[in-house]
Amino acid sequence: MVDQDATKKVRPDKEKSRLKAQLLKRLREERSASVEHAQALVKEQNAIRRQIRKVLKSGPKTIPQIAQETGLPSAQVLWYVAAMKRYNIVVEGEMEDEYYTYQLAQEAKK
Amino acid sequence: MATDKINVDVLVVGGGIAGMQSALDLADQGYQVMLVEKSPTIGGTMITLSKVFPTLDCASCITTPKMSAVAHHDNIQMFTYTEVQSVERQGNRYIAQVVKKPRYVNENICTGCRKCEYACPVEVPSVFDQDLGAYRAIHVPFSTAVPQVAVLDMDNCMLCGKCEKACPVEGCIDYEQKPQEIEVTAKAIVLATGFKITPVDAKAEYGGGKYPNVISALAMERLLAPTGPYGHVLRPSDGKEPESIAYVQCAGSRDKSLGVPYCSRICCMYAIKQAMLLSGALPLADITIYYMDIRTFGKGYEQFYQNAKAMGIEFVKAKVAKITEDENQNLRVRVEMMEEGGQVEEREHDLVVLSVGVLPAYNPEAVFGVPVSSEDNFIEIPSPNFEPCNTGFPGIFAAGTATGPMDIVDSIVMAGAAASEATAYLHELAAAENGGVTHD
Amino acid sequence: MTEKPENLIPQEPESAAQDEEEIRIGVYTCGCGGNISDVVDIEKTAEALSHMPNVVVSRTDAAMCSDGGQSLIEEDIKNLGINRVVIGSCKPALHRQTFRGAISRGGLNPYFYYHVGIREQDSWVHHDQPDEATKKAIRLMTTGVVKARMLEPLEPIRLPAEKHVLVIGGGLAGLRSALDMARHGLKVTLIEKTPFLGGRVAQLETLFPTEESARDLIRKLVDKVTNHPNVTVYTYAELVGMSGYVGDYHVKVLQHSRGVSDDMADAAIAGCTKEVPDEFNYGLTKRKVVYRAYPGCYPESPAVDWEHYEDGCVKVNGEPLHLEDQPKVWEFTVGGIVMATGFRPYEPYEGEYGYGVLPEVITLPQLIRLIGLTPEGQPLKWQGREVKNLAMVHCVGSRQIAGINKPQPDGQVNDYCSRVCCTAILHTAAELNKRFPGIRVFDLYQDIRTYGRGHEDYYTEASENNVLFMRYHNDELPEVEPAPAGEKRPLVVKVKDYLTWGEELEVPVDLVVLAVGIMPNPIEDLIHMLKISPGTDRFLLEVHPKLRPVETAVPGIVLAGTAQGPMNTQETNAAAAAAAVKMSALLGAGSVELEPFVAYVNPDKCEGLGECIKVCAYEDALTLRTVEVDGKQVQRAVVTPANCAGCGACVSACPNRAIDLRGWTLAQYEAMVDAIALGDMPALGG
Amino acid sequence: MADSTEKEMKILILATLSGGYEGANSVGQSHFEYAANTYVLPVVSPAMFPEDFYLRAFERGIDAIVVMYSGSDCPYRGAAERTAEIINRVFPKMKERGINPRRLRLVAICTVCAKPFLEEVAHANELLSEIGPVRDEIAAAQAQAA
Repeated sequence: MVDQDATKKVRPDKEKSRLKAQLLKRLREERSASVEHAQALVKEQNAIRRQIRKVLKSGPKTIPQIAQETGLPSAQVLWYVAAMKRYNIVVEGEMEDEYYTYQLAQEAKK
Repeated sequence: MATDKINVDVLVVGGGIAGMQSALDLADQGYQVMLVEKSPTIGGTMITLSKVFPTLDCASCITTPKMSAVAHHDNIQMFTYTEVQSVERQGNRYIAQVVKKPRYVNENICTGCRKCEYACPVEVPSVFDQDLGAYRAIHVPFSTAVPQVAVLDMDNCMLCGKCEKACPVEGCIDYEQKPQEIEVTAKAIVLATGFKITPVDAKAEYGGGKYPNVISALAMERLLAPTGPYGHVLRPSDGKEPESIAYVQCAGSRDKSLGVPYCSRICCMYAIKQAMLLSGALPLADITIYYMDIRTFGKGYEQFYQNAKAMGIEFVKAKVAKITEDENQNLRVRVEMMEEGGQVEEREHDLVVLSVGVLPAYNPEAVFGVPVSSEDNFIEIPSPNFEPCNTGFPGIFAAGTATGPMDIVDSIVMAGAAASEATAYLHELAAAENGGVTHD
Repeated sequence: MTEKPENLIPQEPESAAQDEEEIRIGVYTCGCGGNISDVVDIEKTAEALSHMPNVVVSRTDAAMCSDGGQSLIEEDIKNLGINRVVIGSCKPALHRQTFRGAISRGGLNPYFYYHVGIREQDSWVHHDQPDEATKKAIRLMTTGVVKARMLEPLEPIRLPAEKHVLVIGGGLAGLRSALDMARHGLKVTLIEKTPFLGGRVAQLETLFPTEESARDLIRKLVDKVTNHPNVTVYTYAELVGMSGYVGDYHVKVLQHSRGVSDDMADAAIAGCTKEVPDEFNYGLTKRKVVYRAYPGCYPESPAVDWEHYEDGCVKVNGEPLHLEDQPKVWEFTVGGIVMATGFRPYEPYEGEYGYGVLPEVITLPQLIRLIGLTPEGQPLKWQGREVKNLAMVHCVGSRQIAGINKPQPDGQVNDYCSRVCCTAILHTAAELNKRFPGIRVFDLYQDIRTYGRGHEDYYTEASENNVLFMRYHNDELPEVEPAPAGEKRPLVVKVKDYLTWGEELEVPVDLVVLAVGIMPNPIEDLIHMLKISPGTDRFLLEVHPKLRPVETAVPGIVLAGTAQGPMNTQETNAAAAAAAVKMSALLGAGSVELEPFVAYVNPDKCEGLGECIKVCAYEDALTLRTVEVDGKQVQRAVVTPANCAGCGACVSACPNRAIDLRGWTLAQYEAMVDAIALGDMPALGG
Repeated sequence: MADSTEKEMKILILATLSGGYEGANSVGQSHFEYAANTYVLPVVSPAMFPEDFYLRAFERGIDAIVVMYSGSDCPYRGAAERTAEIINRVFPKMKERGINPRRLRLVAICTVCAKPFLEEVAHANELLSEIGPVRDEIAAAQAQAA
């Protein structure tokens, strides 16, 4: 899809990113239902991840400890922490009784 | 968009272990094969397993080389994320309309670097990890996926554009990608459409899917796999390393109330295998298997069972009547002890694994015209003792769990048999068409 | 005899060019999804190896054999100029082809690759000593690196292959694989040791789960096989000699004569006076020494049972016929061999549940014959008495436990499950219920294993119909005793039944039927001749149950059916067809590739002493030829690769070390021994 | 590292691909545990090794060698007999050099001979704990000669 009216002299990469932004905007309109669903999902997920990060700032914690401090169900905490581990945001630490502890990767590096 | 046309000898439907083996056995003889798989990667259920009985080889040690061989074979065209829409017979040929679903990623130039995945802000349950773990809306399905290419889950995409910005390959992410239609002309078809497990929530008395610590055996496979969601065997409710694990056999099989009156054939062996792997991973854990009959009938399987008993795994002949959850999400299991006067005991376990049964993954009747049995819904084989893979439709053969529950060894052997029957068919077809000049 | 193409590979190693090239080794240590990495510290191993001279890169991967792992190797060859590859993973035989493929795709000769087994021979056997296992992995892999430095590029030997297969065994598996291969366009010769085709399936009546006639099925298959233009069948024939290798096996088949001509056949049968137990009916009846196995058998011509024939036992018109076995010998060449040698039922020892002592104790195969011999509408009788109830005992000769079950004469017990007996018993119980209403069956079992499609129905129906189940434990076996005098039924079965919570029950019965297990046919002579291996369960052993489930370790020899393990009819068909397709893939192109690991001579060192020729056991593999060196006519040893078996006997014989084995040179071994012997790594340098 | 490895006595196992090597693999498949001072090298047939190969290995510090061939099941004509002949000629040469001939053993190990394999490993280690490292024998012999 080429914009026929693009008469202004612009840098080609700038032009390209303008076109891309335009395309995304159009597609977002076309697929508004799934986009809105995903936006709501991300909002919720970000909020939960923020809470977990906040708790972990103070040091390594087990899943029940995180659940208690955040008030989130422990099964949900585990799901998020597993994902954060997968993407190297948290790392696993020592075991405390029958539970592994987790800490933020950046804290662990210190 | 113009429809692509492909002409092959055999169309293999399904890229699990049976489909791959049939495709390889045909391609090794020089036949041109098109293999279609509905998922974004080949490998089927087998690639999701941890280790496999009775040799305890890691599943990927057996599967990934076959996946690689399929991907690299000169005589195989592999189409993932592709489904067959319709099939029509014209003379001695089948004309199939297949659709390659949009991945929103250009498969030819994606390097599988996963930069897009790291950039994506949306997390979705990982189908590969039985929903126990998460991956991002754009992801490479798993580390040994073939092809090693990302796929974008458009249903969970907010079109933020971050993946495209992160992608190092110009033009690789394609938000506008459309389904691609392909017309395939084939002389023969092998149906290897595989199985799915009976639902974990089928039985209300086992919690009806409400208890996080009552999981399916396939979920346990992921927990046991080194690439699994937690990296350890932990119970899903709170990440505790379980000290007591129970298996409930026939939880979905040999049960008329669930519409599964048949034996699912693999559950005894996978439960024993998992129990052995668990006792390796968690040496202090108690592992109990509640069963009615132990069916370890394959080559080396009985010896495997005896080894498990010797390792201290507890086998209890019992009916599991009910599972309930306490406030700590520990499970109370009510069992009728069959060898002790049918007395009822209540036992507590941290984690309960349901040895779920096997259901057909696909009904080929609408598209291929091949009927399924009214008894068990698997593909009907008119003469199993004579031609175990022949559907009765000229040139259409079936292999693996599409024809009933079976383990990997039997699936692989049967896939070879399907290839053999297809080869004989192709040879005789060529002779009929060319007046005796056969395929070379 | 096929013409042997000579000098298929160069006689001298192409080492000159290689000397110029810098040796750049890539070392790859596999974690094997935890199988290795749970015990061996693979990162430490890789790190240690990375310091060896010539090692350019040393990597690990969770699964080296995966596409991703293979790509690592391919990319390293392309990007880092890796020209030798060392892999430490599972046993080499499993993934040799996988890695050779990856190396070839990277553009390197696939023989620039050495594979060290650190799973079966390290992590799996040293799980309690992880530090030692890691040290051993490092040491084993250094042997790979030192060998890799000395590798040469090789090309496989391509030889023409006969598109002709020998099938040993004329039962279901042999017939099915023969038919499939014939339909694939291969020529097939099928040999059957007994005078008639059909095997064990012909001795059955109906087949589960379809209830079709077993002999109709066999007849249909026999008709298709014997009418196929690609198939030759020799009955009463056995393999007596074999030499050669894949693609070119020379076989010698001995065929007994049938003894009587067709026109004399009926008169000879009528005039035969000697009878022996009929093996078709498992000894329930007798047959003559001139006989047909069963009505409708193939071939129709009767045969003389030479083992039991005595001169004078056949009279025609009052005159004795003098019959003589004049065996024929057939010699021909085949590309491959299918082992379809089948099974035999376990023979209980005398006194096992009363077998051989109490006349009312028989085996399940015998019961099936008894049913077959009973005319429609008549009651089931044993020794003149009507059978009203009977006990069936599962797992006789199966699932045996050393220390509880009496070992067989060879000292072994059958610790495996025979797979088919449970369904066979319940299928037979259903047949009894149908044909002899009112008959009761007491079923003594450990676990009911009706696993197959449609099998569970027999179990469900049995308990609804005529079968009462009793469950025994394998350390408390049931006992069979004669009933006290005056009892109505001749036998009493005593069983501690765990379905009634361990109650000791005594069941009076008319007949006890032992569901005997499946054992491979005794084929020690073939095993020895063909150099194939049985497993610990005595069945023939496949290379790997999932990777190469129908192949033996001997190239070109594949397994079909119950020679490999217990299987039912459907499974036997599938296994035989899978064997057929393997053979067609192997021979269909008319040529096979052999490993290039044969002897070669270094002409600079060879003095033409001929010591190597003295020890070589292979015809035309090594010869002395006159060649011109520096204007002089001298003798030099020359290898014909196609005839060389690659055993290396010549290597140790040469005082000048002028002859060696490609891919397995003496110098490589010496370097590997040094790598093991020397403690510290730096000493291993170039 | 050098110290710890020098103390460890090493057993070299030359195992035929058609016999002992697969036997060792079958031990692995059964997950039986055995001593880790064992190094199995796959060989087509030990008939390829001349006498001096063994002597050289002992001199380099290999404390025991177990040759696991296929015996009467050897797939190569005459190779089993030839192997036995060579090994028989090695024994007196070991003695000449002061090396205990019990350090070299020729045994038939089949592809499923898991137990015999384990017995051989155990046997070799018992022997080594009895007679000690080969170095000491060679040093003693050299000292005597000097």
